[in-house]
Amino acid sequence: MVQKKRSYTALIGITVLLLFVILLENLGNFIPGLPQVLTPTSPLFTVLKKAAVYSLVAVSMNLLNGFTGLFSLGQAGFMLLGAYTYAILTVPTAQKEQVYYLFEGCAFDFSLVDMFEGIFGNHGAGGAIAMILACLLALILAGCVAGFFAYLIGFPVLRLKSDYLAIATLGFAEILRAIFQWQKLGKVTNGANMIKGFPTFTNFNITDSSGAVILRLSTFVPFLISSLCIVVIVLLINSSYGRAFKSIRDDEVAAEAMGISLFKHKMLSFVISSFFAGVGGALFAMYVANAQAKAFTSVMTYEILLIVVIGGIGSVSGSVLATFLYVACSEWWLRFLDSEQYIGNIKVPLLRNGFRMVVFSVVIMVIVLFFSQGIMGNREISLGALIRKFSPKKERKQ
Amino acid sequence: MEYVISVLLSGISVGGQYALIAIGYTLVYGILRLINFAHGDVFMVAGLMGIYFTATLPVTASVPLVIFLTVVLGFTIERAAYKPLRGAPRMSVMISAIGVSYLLQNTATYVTGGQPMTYPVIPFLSDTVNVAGTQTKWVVIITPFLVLILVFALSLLIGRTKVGMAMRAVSKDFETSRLMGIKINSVISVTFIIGSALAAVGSVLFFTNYPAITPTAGAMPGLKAFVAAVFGGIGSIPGAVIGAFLIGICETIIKGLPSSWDVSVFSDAFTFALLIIILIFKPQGLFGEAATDKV
Amino acid sequence: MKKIIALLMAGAMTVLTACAAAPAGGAAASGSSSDTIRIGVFEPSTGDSASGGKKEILGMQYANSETPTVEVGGKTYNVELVMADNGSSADKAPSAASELVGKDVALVLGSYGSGVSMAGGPKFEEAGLAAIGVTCTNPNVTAGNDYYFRICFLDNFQADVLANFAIDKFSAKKAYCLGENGNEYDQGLCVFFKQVFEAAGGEVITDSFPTNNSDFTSYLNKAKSEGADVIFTPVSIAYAKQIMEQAASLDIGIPFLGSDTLDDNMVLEATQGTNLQLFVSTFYQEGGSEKFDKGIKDYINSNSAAMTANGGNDTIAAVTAMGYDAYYVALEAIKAAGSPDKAAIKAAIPGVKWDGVSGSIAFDEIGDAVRDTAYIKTADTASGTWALEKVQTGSGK
Amino acid sequence: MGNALHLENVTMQFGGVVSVNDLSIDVPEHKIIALIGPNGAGKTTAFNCITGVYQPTNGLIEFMGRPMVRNHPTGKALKTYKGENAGKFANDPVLAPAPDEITGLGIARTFQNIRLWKSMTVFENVLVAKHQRAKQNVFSATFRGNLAEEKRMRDETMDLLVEQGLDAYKDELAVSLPYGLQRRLEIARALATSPKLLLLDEPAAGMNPQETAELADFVRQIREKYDLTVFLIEHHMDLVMNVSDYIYVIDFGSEIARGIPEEVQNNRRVIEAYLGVSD
Repeated sequence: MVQKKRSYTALIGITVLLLFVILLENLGNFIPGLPQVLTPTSPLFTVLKKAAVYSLVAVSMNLLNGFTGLFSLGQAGFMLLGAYTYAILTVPTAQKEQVYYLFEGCAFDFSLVDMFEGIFGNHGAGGAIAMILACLLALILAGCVAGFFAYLIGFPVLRLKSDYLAIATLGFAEILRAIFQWQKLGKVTNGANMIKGFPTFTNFNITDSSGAVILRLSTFVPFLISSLCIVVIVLLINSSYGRAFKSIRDDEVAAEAMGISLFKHKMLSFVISSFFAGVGGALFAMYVANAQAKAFTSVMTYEILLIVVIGGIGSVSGSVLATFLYVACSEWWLRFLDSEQYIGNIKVPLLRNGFRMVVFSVVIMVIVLFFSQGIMGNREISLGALIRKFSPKKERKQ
Repeated sequence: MEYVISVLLSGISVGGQYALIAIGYTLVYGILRLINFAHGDVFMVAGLMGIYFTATLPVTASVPLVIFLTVVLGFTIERAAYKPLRGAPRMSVMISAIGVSYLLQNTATYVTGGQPMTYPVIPFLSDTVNVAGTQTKWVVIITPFLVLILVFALSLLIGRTKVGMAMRAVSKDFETSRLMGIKINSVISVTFIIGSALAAVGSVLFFTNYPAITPTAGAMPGLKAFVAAVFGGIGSIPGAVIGAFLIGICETIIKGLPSSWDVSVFSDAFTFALLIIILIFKPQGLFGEAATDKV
Repeated sequence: MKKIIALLMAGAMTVLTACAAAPAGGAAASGSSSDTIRIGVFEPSTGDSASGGKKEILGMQYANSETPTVEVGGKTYNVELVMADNGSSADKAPSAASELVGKDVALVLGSYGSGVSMAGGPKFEEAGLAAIGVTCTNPNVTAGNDYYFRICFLDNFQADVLANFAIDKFSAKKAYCLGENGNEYDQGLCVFFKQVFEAAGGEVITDSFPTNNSDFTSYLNKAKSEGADVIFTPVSIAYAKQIMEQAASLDIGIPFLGSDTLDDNMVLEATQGTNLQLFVSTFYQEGGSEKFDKGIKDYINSNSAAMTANGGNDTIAAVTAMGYDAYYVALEAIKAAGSPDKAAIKAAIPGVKWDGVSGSIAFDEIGDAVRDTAYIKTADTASGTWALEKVQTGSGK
Repeated sequence: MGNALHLENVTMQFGGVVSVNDLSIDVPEHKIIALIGPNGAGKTTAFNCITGVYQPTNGLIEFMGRPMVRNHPTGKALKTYKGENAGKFANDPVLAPAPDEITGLGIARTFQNIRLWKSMTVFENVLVAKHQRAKQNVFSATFRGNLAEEKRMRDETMDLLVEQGLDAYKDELAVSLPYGLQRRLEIARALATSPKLLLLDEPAAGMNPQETAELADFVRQIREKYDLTVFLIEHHMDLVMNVSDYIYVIDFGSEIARGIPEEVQNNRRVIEAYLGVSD
């Protein structure tokens, strides 16, 4: 009963959040003379988009590292698979020649966008439906490709223990990157060049016939997809399978003795986590408007791992919260540390290029060393609890 | 023929440099069961210190100073970032190591301003020499011998001294050693000191040969050295050295394969593939001991 | 105890942040005053391309110090450069771009490196903000983006120039191309070079090395054993430096051809005192404009930060000259627009013509610069300076 | 009635060390059988062979009359093998099911050093043990297509907790329970897997005489209630003598005696083995 009530509040919370995002994005349409931060071109929205994308990847990593106790560092590799799958499938055929200009076109002379436009037309509502369906299908396929590769790799590497697993998955991601950058596969992967020209978040803005934006949805879309995926992950974690994952994390030997197949469940967790990492990778490609293997380095994996640690290993809401803080700090709030600043006439010492990242890594070390539980430990934010906290009267009644 | 010799020469020298880093990994892993991700970056910092010191000091003074300060750095990292997490799960310590690596790289970017730095010319080591028709630097010739001497000294230290005995004991059984009155913390410190000193020596050799240092210069050699350590059987010093030479040579051979095959880009990927294969088929490495978990 | 220390540290950090944030806020407030025009500088100051990015910024800063105001519609505006570090990486570029958009700049200059330009481009397009690429040479930067322009030549032109040079100067029959795996700049140039060189009847061997590679001796030996007449290495500065050093110790004896990235004093330093032959194609050669040469040298020598950014000496990099020219093109565009409004400026750019220190600049319909000359210079290994080899025009396009 | 469990010439060797040597044991259905021996005699190793944690070097284990585990030394092990009957199973196929498969057949166990899932509540600890036999797949579970099944699992878990007197603690973390209750919870968890054979690894360790006496009754009760066969390792002579139908005694991996409690109690070798330990 309590369970049900909680899921309802959570559902309402997410809906409210999504509506709020739409409202925030479109404030400029209603209120002129808005403060700079709230105008559609503000860094706020870039940060929100990136954080929405990263939070999905962080939660998917947490499913594996935090809930199943598998220390995998292959996240960037699976994101790469997702990003390329999405990109290759959705670049319109008309653009392929230009995008693959070094390789005289792409081996896949096919595009989901074109396919759906063939069915629904490419104007007005039909075009919109075609694009939405194409993107959705491509996102799901991106996840599937990542999941499928995870399944293949899982056979050998999931037998390895903690840090060996970490280094093997890290190595796997590096191998993947080298393969995708290989010029010989240029007809498919565009070699070193980036794939671009596919639908991005901006394509979801609703425009009138003259091209002026009526309703902005470019921040809403990543929020929607990420929250849907995260809800699915949460449902999984709270299901019988999620409990089995946790039992493996807590004690493998006991889990096995209680009839939980280690290999099957580790594989499940690995494949599902990779599926969502793949979807996250596709979203990332939409965010940066290109897909290039160069971006998916082990540094990216470390970044996501640090987000998970900051949020608290074993807490979904912690991961989400930490992602927003992390992205906002590193890409927005702390940027001033990179340029010279003056207090009155005195130059603040130390501030110059690169200082932001130094401060940032010190903060991370402080968190890792002194607040090893992260922001949330393994607890979750519950909306109900928050409401109760802020309405003391109700609490007394209870 | 000349070509084959030149490929082998660079393979051996690369392998030797990996070996010096790999020993640090294998010692630390043997005792703490920790992949010290920051080790490669300590190596990079040693290189940077080399640049900054030789700018003002003669080489004879700056090299010992670099070794000393690298040791201090290694020691400090252990005390500040790993010791507080001694009882914590292995994953936390590893994350801390990744954090330290991140910090060192970012600090290096800040200090150098992101510019690639040039390693100074070390007399003699940087001079060129002709071997069987191939011209190369002295450092290439010297590296393998120096590695062998250092490994020999190290095995004496571990095999014959009290500290060495303590190290062996701790790597066999952490808890029991503690109960037997071995000062765990000082043994671990000694391990880090040895590892860092070797990394410093390695940095002199490596950067004399490849003189451009960027903040990420330590990452790849670090990872490869770790693979070498796993390959040889983690915890085993001769294993790490042999693994390092094998990986170094294989890597240069792959790079040296005919361009028409276009496989030289996979020289790094090969190292990782090798790692995965060895982990699956012989997880204890070439010379490591198999461990069984107690239930 | 530990927690207390941690809290103290965190506290100190907050105070520092607050202190620094206060004037930042102040600056933003003063920036919105009506007599300032802000020009965004979208360049890498960290990451792989930091070295080049900083030199490019240097040119802009010098130009800004030389001409700090612009007169538009009878009113004099101060010009302020607003920096955003794109970190040389495509995943940091969008937020750096929107940082600039958010600071209300009139137009954007940059970046060094095509990948970041392509990643940041959509943000500028979305915001209706024009960007002038300075040395991003990849064809895809401007193609498909109406808001991106550039004042440099393209990779295919550059490769064309170098391939022809190799044939003319060395009668080369076989060329060895070496680039970084996964770097679109390197690989693009190698492919273009191959096309031209093979069309002229030559043979090309292409090879790639993995990222963060430091041992190049195997590659160099391979080039030698396969009998290459020239080695073409369009790689980024750190690798170029590494390659030069190792080639010198191998006594390789094959001439090197490099692209514009190799026109850097770090690379030059590596060749000093060796018997290497290095030829690079570039945008500018010292001596092209005496006034500019003298001015920028004084600027570098009088400013320690500029000196550090330039790599510790006062050799002028071509990208610095390009940054300098880009600034003036921006001013011209603002003047032509007749207002500091970004839409007007965007509309005005295609019509801008400017005789810069690196040559005359005009734009074609895609937004690329109309340029048909490149400078080829060679490293004078005895004195450690660049010497002009020739001014070459492309064969076809 | 037949044998629930049958061990035939089971040998477990680690390198050159023989932990279990040529052990043959019969555990008849519905009986309580004990395996005793001094510390380090190889009792837990024998359990680990039965539950699939270790693959025995040689020997056959049958469960409910069907071969479950079978192995014979090969390769390097053949040279170092020190047990007898090396060739006995050489012609039969090797059987090596994973521990969870063995649990699926109907064998559940407890651990000598309690192994509860420490981040989970008492309720969840038991609930997880129901996972294996639930009719669901990952999709139906995630998207809540298994509500009836989930409810059944929860209800059964609750019944089990009430029965074990643990219902008051159901929402507490398992590790926060007192020691005796943790032992009980481990048994409850094992029962939740619906076993036919229950293996108890030193269930009375750390208990006082009163608790031990209660435990003996408890073991009998659950045998009746769940129609179980019980095979237990014990140190505590009181419990063993009180509860067992038949006893096997091993020392240094080999059997030294077997019989009903009275016989074993008076066996000279058993007394020697135990006295040998105490000095």
